[in-house]
Amino acid sequence: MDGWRSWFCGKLSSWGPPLTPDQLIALSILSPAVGALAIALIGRNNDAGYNPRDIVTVIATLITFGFVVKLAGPVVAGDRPELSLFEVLPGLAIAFKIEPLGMLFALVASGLWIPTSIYSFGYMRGHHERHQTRFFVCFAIAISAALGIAFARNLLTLFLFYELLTFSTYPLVTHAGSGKAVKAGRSYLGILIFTSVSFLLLAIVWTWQTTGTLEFRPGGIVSGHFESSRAILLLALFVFGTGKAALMPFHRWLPAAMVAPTPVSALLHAVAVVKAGVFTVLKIIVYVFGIEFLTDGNYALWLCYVAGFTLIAASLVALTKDNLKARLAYSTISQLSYIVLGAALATKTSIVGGGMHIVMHAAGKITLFFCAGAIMVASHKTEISDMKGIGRQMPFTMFAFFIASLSIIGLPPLGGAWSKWYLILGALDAQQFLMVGVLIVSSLLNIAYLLPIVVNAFFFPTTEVEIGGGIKEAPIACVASLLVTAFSCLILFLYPDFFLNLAQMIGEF
Amino acid sequence: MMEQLPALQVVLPLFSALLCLLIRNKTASRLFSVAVSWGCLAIALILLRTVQETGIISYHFGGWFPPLGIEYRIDLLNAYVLIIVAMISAVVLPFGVGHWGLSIPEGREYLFFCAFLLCISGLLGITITGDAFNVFVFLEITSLSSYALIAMGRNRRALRAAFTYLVMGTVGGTFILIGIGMMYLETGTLNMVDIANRLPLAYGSRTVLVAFAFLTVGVGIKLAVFPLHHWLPNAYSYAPATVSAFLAATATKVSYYVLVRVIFTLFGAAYIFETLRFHVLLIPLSLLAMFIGSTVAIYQTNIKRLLAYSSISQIGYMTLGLSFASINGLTGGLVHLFNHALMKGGLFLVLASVMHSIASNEIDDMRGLGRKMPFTMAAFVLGGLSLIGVPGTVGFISKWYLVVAALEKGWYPIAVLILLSSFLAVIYIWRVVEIFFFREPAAEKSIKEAPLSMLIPTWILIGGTLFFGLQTEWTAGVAGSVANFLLGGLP
Amino acid sequence: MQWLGLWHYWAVIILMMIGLYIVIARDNLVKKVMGLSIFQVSVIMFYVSTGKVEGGTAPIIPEGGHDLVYSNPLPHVLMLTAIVVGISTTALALALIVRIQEAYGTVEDDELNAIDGAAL
Amino acid sequence: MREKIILRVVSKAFIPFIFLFALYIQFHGDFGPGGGFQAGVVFAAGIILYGVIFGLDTMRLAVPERLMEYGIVLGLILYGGVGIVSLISGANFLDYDVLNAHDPTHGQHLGILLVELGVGITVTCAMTTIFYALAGRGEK
Repeated sequence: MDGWRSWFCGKLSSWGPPLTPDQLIALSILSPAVGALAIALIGRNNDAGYNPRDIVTVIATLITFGFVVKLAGPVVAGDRPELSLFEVLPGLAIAFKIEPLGMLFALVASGLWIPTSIYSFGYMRGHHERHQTRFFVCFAIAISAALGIAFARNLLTLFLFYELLTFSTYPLVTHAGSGKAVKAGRSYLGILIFTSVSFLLLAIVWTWQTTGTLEFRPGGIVSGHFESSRAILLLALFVFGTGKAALMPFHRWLPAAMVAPTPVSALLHAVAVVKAGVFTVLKIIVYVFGIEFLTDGNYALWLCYVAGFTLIAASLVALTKDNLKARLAYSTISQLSYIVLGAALATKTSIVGGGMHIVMHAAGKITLFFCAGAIMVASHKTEISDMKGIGRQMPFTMFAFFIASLSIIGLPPLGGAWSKWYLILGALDAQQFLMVGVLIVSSLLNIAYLLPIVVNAFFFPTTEVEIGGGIKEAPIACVASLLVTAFSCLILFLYPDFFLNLAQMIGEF
Repeated sequence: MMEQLPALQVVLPLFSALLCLLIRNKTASRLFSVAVSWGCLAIALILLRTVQETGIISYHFGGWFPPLGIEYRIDLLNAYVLIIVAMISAVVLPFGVGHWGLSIPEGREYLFFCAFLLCISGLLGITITGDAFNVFVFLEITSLSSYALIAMGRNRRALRAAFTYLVMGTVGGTFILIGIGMMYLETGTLNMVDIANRLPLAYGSRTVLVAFAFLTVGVGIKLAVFPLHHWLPNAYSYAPATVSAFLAATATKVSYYVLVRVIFTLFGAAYIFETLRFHVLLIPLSLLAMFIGSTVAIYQTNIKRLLAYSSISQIGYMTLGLSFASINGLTGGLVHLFNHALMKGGLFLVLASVMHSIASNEIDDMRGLGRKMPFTMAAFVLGGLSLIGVPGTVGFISKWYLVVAALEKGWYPIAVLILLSSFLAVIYIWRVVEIFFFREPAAEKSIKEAPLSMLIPTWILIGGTLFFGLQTEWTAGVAGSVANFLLGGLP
Repeated sequence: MQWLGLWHYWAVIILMMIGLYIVIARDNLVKKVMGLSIFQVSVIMFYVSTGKVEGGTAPIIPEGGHDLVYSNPLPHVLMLTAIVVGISTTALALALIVRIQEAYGTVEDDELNAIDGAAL
Repeated sequence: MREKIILRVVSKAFIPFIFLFALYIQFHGDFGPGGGFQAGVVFAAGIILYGVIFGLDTMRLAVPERLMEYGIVLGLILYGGVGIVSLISGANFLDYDVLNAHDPTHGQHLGILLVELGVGITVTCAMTTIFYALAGRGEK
């Protein structure tokens, strides 16, 4: 370990109050939950002006992120802190153990919670949303669930928090309470519960029944117990059971969930929820199946094709969408398949690529959604064709949009470049040249569906009659947060080491 | 006094019921019955501990030693069921202390509590006794008092529901009586242990077969096994709210206990499942119950009926667990006994609070109620999640065992069906949750949150569904050792 | 002709079927209760007949008589309880019928169904 | 039926004997067929006959409804009380042997006598109450 890194890790773990790692695990999962409780108790029915719950929210985000960061130190240094709670079934406990992949996800989820909360204040006020207390409470619970997923030591714990995440985000999706929102909420809940209960749970029980354990282990637990078609079936149950990964044909919930307020789309449906899905897929492939097991039997080849198909198909659908959030949603589906593809290729490098893409896509996509929300608040526009020339009224927002688009496309000097780089390397490693092609084609498609928006915004005159009329930049809280996240895309390109380190340690339990 | 506890377990509520008639004052009889139910719970807890520490307790009445006299025989299985009954009654009886409202008929409060205590003592009696005929007697005590309780509902349909239940219940009870008679003919004894010892000698006989048929159908009616469930939806829908909670959480559970006793103790699992291949009948019926019950529940407009149909489907889970005849399956069935008692009890108590506030059970009248009564409705959501079987709730634990049992036998389609049926539960629960939380209230009426005396019992049960969803040593642990014990292994 | 030898079973079964038939087929609630009673009585007969021992007398030991054959008293004793249960059930059923009559003005099942609506 | 003079006279003559017979069944139950159940029903039959002939109001004067309700409880309490006494004396529930300190057989006698008495009272009162409950409905 080189000098600065050990210094950095030391710094990470030594700041703040002295706490043991297992306390930290508990605290980092509990603090959003406690925050939710505090918000519920303190929140007033005042949705327009100052509300003490906002301060509580910010404090909760900061504290949570603090705990997670403090945990990051030992993890990077090679420790694997763990915490065991109840034994739910004989030999099966609610237990946490932090490994690099989980750390990566936890850092992303808790870190991006901070700008999202601040953004939410601006957005929710600007958009005159009601029931804001419920909104912030559910948001905090969702983060708690995401951290639980990140830190889970076994499939049971993971499943528990996975379902908690589904149910806690449901009120956020149906937040508007309109008929449309309720209907969208139905398909959201319907697809996620259907897949998780019918497939994922079945796969989990099957694994338990056959192998007698559900612990994540380096090298996996199923090798020796499953082979040939049964292994493929199990993998299919797991992958399709993880509906949050939005693999086609179980992707419909994601566009449906776009009726939610934009911060929800931003953090949950670009970062926490969907990333929980692909994180689960990655984790299952690495720690339940084991890379060697999959490559030896070539069990994951079909998954490459499914992911590749989803990748291209979702991009094509995105091209046809005029609604900005819908386009971003399909873009998300496509980007998630990068990560699934990384997992399915099952090489060391592709897994690194998948892990990196969790981070890079999160930073990029959250910015894009923030921008979409900002446009909605400032101009009440949702359709891309109406946004011509909007770059002149909202220069900061559209500039951030541009940066983030480039990152999603994967152009240097932005973070997205790294993950694409590793994914393509991984595909080459696995000698899946078709997949290399798919990755390249999809990058082109990314350009095709993202850049026209920017071009429209900056280079076309507006079609509206009242030129320069009502439209101004969004509230300062929104603009500030989206600039921060856009800037982070740049930072991630320049200093990817920390996350790269974590990603390269995936598999070391 | 400790060795007299088995007798007191039944005698205490039985005589307290009579004292209620003497007390007559409504508040006094209520407080008295609450105290009695707590006493029963304490006794049940002590009995469970004693059984766990020292093994089977045998208590005989009136100086006649078994097998001649009536024996109360407590092993792990009945101790476990005793706890369920005593616990639910101890939570339901104090529900709404200080409020008289709609759930208890005015002017006849003391009769209500008398019938309630009688029902409790009947249920405890069925569970505790080791004498086959005694089961019948207590069964009828339970049934008679529950007919009376159901008839106390405010809607006049309650009368018809009670009458239907009475006819079905009497037929069921009489079938059980015939079955017991047949067994007596074949073995010459009424003591269950004795019967169990002697029945194997008569396995070839047709009398045994007929006895088993009568017993199963009789118990099946009481248990509301699909297609014998006709009486249940109306009985639960129109009974006074707390009575629904109590009956839903205990009556069918005790019937399930009787079924388990009949199959595993009296006849022996080997005979029933290997010679008679009973599961060939029971598994399809259970699956049908699960699917039809849930599907019908989706279309209900009255929320109590919705839960009643959901009960039918949940009973399907229990009988399914039993028909696997394996340790995991039986554990699943038995743990679901406890779990379902918790969640259904809790859910019906929620409805009792709602009834108290808006005087209606129609789902349409509950629009937007989630905002007026957040704590009550939150309890409903949690109970609903438990019905669905979301991890972290008790429903998940039961489902887990059932699926493991199905996979263990290699019956993959059944495992898939179990999971699919929980998806149906999502639909019927979420349909009403949407209405509670995402619809605007019909009119701006002044609806207040339920009083604490209602919230606390509700949340005890709902909290239990969460607590026992994570801490399963006392539920699945005990159920597991019961299953072991019943299937002939070491406890 | 062995099956005729168990003639008391035949009696029991015929009674039982009559009772069940009435319960199922009659619309009048009072008649249903009557059927139920017949049904219960058949079972009581069944028990009592099983207790009969050829040439047995009432199981009361007279002074000096030890060699007598007695009928089995246990089924009789059990039926004492069953009779009480039957009476209670009938009484409760009748009470319910009285109240149904008060509430609906009829005790015919089909009319009751019509009043309650087909939604039942 | 106030006008039916024959019924009135005959039943007046019969009722005391019905009661007497009931008492006989009750207390001879120890030694021969009979006991509380049968005695109670016969006794109640006498009371109900009185009610049928002379009308509910007269019957209520003779045997008040409230008294009958209490009677049900008292009978059962007598029954249970025997059990409780045996519990307190250190034996199992309803173990009559301990009721008489000197001779278990006497204890048995006493026990069964009291228990049957309790049953008799309860059955009488229960039957009468059922009669009241059903017959009295129409008046309200």
